Amino acid sequence: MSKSAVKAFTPSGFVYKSTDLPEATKKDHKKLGLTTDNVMFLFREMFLQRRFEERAAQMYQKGKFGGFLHLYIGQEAVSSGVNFVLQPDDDIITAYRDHGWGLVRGISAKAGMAELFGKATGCSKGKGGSMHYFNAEGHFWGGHGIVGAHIPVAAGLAFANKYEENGRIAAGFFGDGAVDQGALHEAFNLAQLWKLPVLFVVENNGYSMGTATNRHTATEIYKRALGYDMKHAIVNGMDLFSVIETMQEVAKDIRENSNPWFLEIRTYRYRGHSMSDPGNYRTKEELEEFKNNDPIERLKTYILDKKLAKQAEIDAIMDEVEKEVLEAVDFADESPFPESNTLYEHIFSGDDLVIHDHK
Amino acid sequence: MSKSAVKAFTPSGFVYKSTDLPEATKKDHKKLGLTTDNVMFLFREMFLQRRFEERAAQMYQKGKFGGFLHLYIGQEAVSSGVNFVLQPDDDIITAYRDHGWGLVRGISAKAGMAELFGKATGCSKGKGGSMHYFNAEGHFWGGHGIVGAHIPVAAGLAFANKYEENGRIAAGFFGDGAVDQGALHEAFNLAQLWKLPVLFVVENNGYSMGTATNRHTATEIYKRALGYDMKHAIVNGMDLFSVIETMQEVAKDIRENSNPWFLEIRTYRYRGHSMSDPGNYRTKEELEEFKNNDPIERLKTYILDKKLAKQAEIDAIMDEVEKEVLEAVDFADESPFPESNTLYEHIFSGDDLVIHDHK
Amino acid sequence: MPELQFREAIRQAMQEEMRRNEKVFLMGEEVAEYNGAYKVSQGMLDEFGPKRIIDTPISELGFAGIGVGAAMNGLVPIVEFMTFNFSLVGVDQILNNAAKIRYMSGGQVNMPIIFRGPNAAAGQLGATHSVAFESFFAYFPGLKVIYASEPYDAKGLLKSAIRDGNPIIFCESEQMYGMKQEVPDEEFLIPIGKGKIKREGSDVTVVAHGKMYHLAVEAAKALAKDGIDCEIIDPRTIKPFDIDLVIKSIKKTNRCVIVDESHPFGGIASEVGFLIQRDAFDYLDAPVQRVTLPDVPAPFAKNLYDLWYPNAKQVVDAVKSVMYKN
Amino acid sequence: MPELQFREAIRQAMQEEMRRNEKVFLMGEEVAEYNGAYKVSQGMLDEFGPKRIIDTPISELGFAGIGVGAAMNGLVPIVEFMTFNFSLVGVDQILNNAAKIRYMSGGQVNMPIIFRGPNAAAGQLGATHSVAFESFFAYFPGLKVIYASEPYDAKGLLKSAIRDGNPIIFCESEQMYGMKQEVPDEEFLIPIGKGKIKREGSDVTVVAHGKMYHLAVEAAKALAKDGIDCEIIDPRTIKPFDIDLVIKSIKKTNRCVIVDESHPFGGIASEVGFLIQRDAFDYLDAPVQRVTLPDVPAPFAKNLYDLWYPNAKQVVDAVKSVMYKN
Ligand SMILES: Cc1ncc(C[n+]2csc(CCOP(=O)(O)OP(=O)(O)O)c2C)c(N)n1
Ligand SMILES: Cc1ncc(C[n+]2csc(CCOP(=O)(O)OP(=O)(O)O)c2C)c(N)n1
Ligand SMILES: [Mg+2]
Ligand SMILES: [Mg+2]
Repeated sequence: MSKSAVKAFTPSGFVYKSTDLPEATKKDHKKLGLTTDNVMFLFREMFLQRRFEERAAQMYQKGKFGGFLHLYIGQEAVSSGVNFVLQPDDDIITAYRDHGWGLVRGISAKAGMAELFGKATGCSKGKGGSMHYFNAEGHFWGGHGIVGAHIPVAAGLAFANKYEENGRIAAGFFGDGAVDQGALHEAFNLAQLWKLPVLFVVENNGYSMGTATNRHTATEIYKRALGYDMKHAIVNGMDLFSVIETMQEVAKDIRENSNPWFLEIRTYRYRGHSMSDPGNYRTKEELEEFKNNDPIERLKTYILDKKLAKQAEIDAIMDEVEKEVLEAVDFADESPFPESNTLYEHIFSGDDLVIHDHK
Repeated sequence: MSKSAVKAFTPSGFVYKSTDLPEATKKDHKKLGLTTDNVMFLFREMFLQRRFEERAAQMYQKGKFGGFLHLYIGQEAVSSGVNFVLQPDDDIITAYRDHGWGLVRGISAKAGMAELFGKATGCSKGKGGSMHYFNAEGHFWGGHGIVGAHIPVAAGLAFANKYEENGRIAAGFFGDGAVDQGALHEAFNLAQLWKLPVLFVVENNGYSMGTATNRHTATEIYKRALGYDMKHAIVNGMDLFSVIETMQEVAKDIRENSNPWFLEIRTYRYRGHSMSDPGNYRTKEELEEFKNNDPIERLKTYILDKKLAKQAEIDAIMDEVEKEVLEAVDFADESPFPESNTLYEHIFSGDDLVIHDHK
Repeated sequence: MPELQFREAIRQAMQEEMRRNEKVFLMGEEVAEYNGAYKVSQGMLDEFGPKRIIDTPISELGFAGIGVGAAMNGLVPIVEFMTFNFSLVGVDQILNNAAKIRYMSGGQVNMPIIFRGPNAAAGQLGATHSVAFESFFAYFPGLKVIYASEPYDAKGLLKSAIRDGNPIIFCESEQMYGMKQEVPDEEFLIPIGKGKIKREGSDVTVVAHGKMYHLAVEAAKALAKDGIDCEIIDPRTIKPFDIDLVIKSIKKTNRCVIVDESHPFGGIASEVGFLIQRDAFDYLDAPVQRVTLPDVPAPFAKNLYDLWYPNAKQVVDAVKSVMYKN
Repeated sequence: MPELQFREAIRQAMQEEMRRNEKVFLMGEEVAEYNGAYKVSQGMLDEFGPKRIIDTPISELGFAGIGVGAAMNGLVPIVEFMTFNFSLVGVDQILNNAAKIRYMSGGQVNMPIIFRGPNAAAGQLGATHSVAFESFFAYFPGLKVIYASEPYDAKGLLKSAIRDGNPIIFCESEQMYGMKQEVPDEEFLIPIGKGKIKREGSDVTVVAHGKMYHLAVEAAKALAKDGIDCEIIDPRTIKPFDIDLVIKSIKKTNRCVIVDESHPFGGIASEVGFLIQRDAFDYLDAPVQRVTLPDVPAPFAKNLYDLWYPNAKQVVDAVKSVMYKN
């Protein structure tokens, strides 16, 4: 082996700039076709996700519930921006960092919080927990804990839509870590070969657990699309309008032409991977840099600058959200645990209790 | 869904041009650094693979052995060309279409034929059969039956070489069908991230069983490399010198720089996928077109044109090969079956017979 | 009654259900234009077209996952594996997604999906192509597992499976595809989870499914000559397993042999054997015996393969041993 | 003697073997710079450097396969799965490659590779993160399976495993990582395949491995108060399973309960129970009973989880039932 061959494998060392943001769009909300109401709605929705999770983290630390808790904080412009453009009956599926997605897809703060608490009133009846929010009626298909395994499922949702010729599209969201799974490759090939109306989105938040993106994946992620001649784009995920702008073009193209797209939306998670992660693998400066680009703060500033609302109106919205979240906490706390017999329910559809060796 | 969305999934219909050959190299053997002896050796080696398999097919039809039999006939320039350039201690691994690879890697016609017959004298002691030729001493690591599953193993062979800093490289060969497996994606990413000295080669022979390449895989196969910024090339696999030319550059680069390469070598299998396949999915014309490009015939013509040998010398080589193969058939036929007790051997290394519930 | 090959019975089940329900479709490697690697789906592309009979790449993980997503979104996929050995590269989709999503969603999401294909050894195909997977899948809550031994059962069970609305593993056998049996023209269903006494007998209960059922029949014939009268139970469904039928039989015969083409560790035989000793302890006149593969990968060589694969002689010996006749 | 946490015992085993043999290396998700998701490999990057302690992408199939290739080519990989649940996406490399290549090559190729990581349920982590895989792997010929219950055993067995030269599944438990035990400073090995009587008793044999061993201890204490004297056998190795030790014990106690955190169908309990009834039939005064998880995926809610997970009370009840004391 020549000297140029390095002696180690995974690139190592401490500080990485985990991901670079592309420029945000210059278009204002009107150019994007948004009304003032739309903007205010989106502000409220993003803030709800934020406060919901901040409170959830508190409750977790208080010992109100167990299991894993992965916070989406910092990434809210992705869920809100994408969901705003999609139709309510388009299908969405995501990984375990799913609270934000659940909330934009019709899961109430109450049902969401109750699920975290493992209560019967939770959005998955307490069976799924933080990682497995579901709202099938709202075309929200979870909440999945095996990294990458839901990517082909996203293609399958799209497959059904194409088969039914119902005009709906499906969108699957996953982390940068999931890009390295074989599931992505098989889903991409099948989606491109079968011309499935599916949107694949990597929410590249710079880290797969403690591993910076360039320590776990070769070259730039969006380039994976080149291997299949798949349409693709890079998006600034800290900027709501940038997400909306790209999504408008992409959703239209998928719906009209039934072909897959791959978006790399670059974003950042402010918190640790899960509650137990102190985040020692990154610098304070990096975190600060992204927080200075906070999607909610940006939108607030935009609203005030453009005089879409006064500070007092914003404060009122924030108070309302705060109240909604606190009510959700109370609701979750007071809700009953699932009945014991439900342990044996929901395995199979149908009347019979089909459980092996069950007395 | 708009009208442009087709109603079916996999592209269907009967006739496909399964794969296009790139131009063959214009260089002659001297420019490539080959001696006349080299050329004659390679002719003999390719012809041995051909005759070995033609006889094997006869024996199979006679009922001399069972199991699957996948013939490499038509693809011999790939094994001979690649192996000629690699060092004898470089590591090679391939799929189940492995007879040609075994023969160029030190498995004698006798040991190869005996393995087909399931005899104790076979290259895998009769344990592996047609799909599982092994010659570990010759750095030939099989013969693998699960499509795509040996691609990461190829990367692992290279990993060990890099770890040991022994200057060896590893090469993994697989069919176009294997390209669609997640294993390829994971191996490619890891190889590129870890800068493994590994050569990945797809022997694109136009079909994955009965499915033409463009019916099972999106866009051109070599483009998969783009997704990882991996070095890559397309090669005319019906032309020995073209394989050698590219391999010389590639092997040198891998050895010097410890980085992976992906080659798409385009070739063709003349026979069915396995002995039970009548090959109705392709046209006679396509088959004829490729046979007109036969690598052995091409080399024979070249030898005569360039006067590297006379027809008589060629005939002598062919007779010798014929004899070698017939001897191999006799050898296989007369060899004993493995002893009964070997059923329980070779599972684990070590002295103890560690078999559950074995009396 | 017309005689049908096993493969035809499976095909008819799929055809009838596809005619009945537009949402049912078939996908897998070589199922369409090639008419099936083992000709199970012969003619189905012609009848149903490329939208419903779909050739896939060799992407078991990908197309199993697409099946899961399609099932969640209202379709009824039949996913064919060329053999279940190849399902291993995609098995996470079955074990973590198909089997668990309904439960994790609190019952919101349905998962009507069939995974089917040849299972277990089929001659000299080597170690990677010869594994019996029925106990492997049965271990996981959330799956139903079927492995029929005859065309009639196969047809009725596959039709039930397609209507069941749940994830189902449907095992077939390459070596049985050509096997014939009379199968009525009229529509019929066979309930999932019900075994069948296929030979009544008084001396010993032999439990045998799939290909092993035929070994049991052969052994029973031989044993009858020695005056030993076997009762043969074909469970037909592996999970839910019809243990009640077996226990009832053992209360009559007081002896049991299980024939199972799995490897021994944790195979069907051990599970069923365990349940029998627990639930019919006082009725057993001899320990439950099993005939299985050895704990050895499939060898290629013909002689070793024959040594490796269960045979009727072993069943005869096991029966004699529970009768204390050897 | 120093007290070691379970995670420290495992770490020491790896460190000692890595110092001893340059060919041993560790790879897995977050094993290096993060010092291990559960801090098992803490400090190892510092000691051995990035060439031998290797962070991987989330590519279980890819890095398991790289491990296989590296083992074939002379190295001794320790492949860590963050939990064995995640091995499912790469399990084909274990079941078809690691377990079978040596056999298929007629013994030419060696396969010295360890797959290790947390196994089975670890609290409210939901259905996809809670499966016990020891019987799943034990089903396949060609693998050895170890699941220790205590730091001492874990250290000695892992060292043996690294030297064994064969593919080994080494199961740990997230919930036991903090558990402490005295472990000698001097080097020691524990042979693979040997169980241990960890409590001698005369009334009933309780077989329990991994986390379940601790349930058995708890139950035995409670039962002692009722005058019931349990003999507890920790098999330590699941495969090869030390059935002789169990049978010998049963010849003394004539009763057996198996505690197994697997799902019931084809779990360890059913295999071991089957063997016991077959090989110690005449010694059994009661049917073998088992305590396992139900055949239900792991629920999230705390109350349901507690209902789902085996507990000492169930062991006590099972023991009483084989004593005919309830
Ligand atoms: C197949 C698999 N391997 C490992 C894990 C453990 N794990 C859970 S999340 C995670 C990191 C994923 O990072 P990324 O995909 O970037 O998503 P993010 O957490 O950043 O949203 C890992 C390693 C898992 N759940 N599934
Ligand atoms: C994972 C897996 N799926 C399916 C098969 C069955 N199978 C064996 S070979 C083959 C076709 C492979 O075609 P290709 O990779 O192009 O190789 P070629 O036969 O042309 O050499 C298929 C589908 C298998 N062996 N493994
Ligand atoms: Mg991430
Ligand atoms: Mg091919």
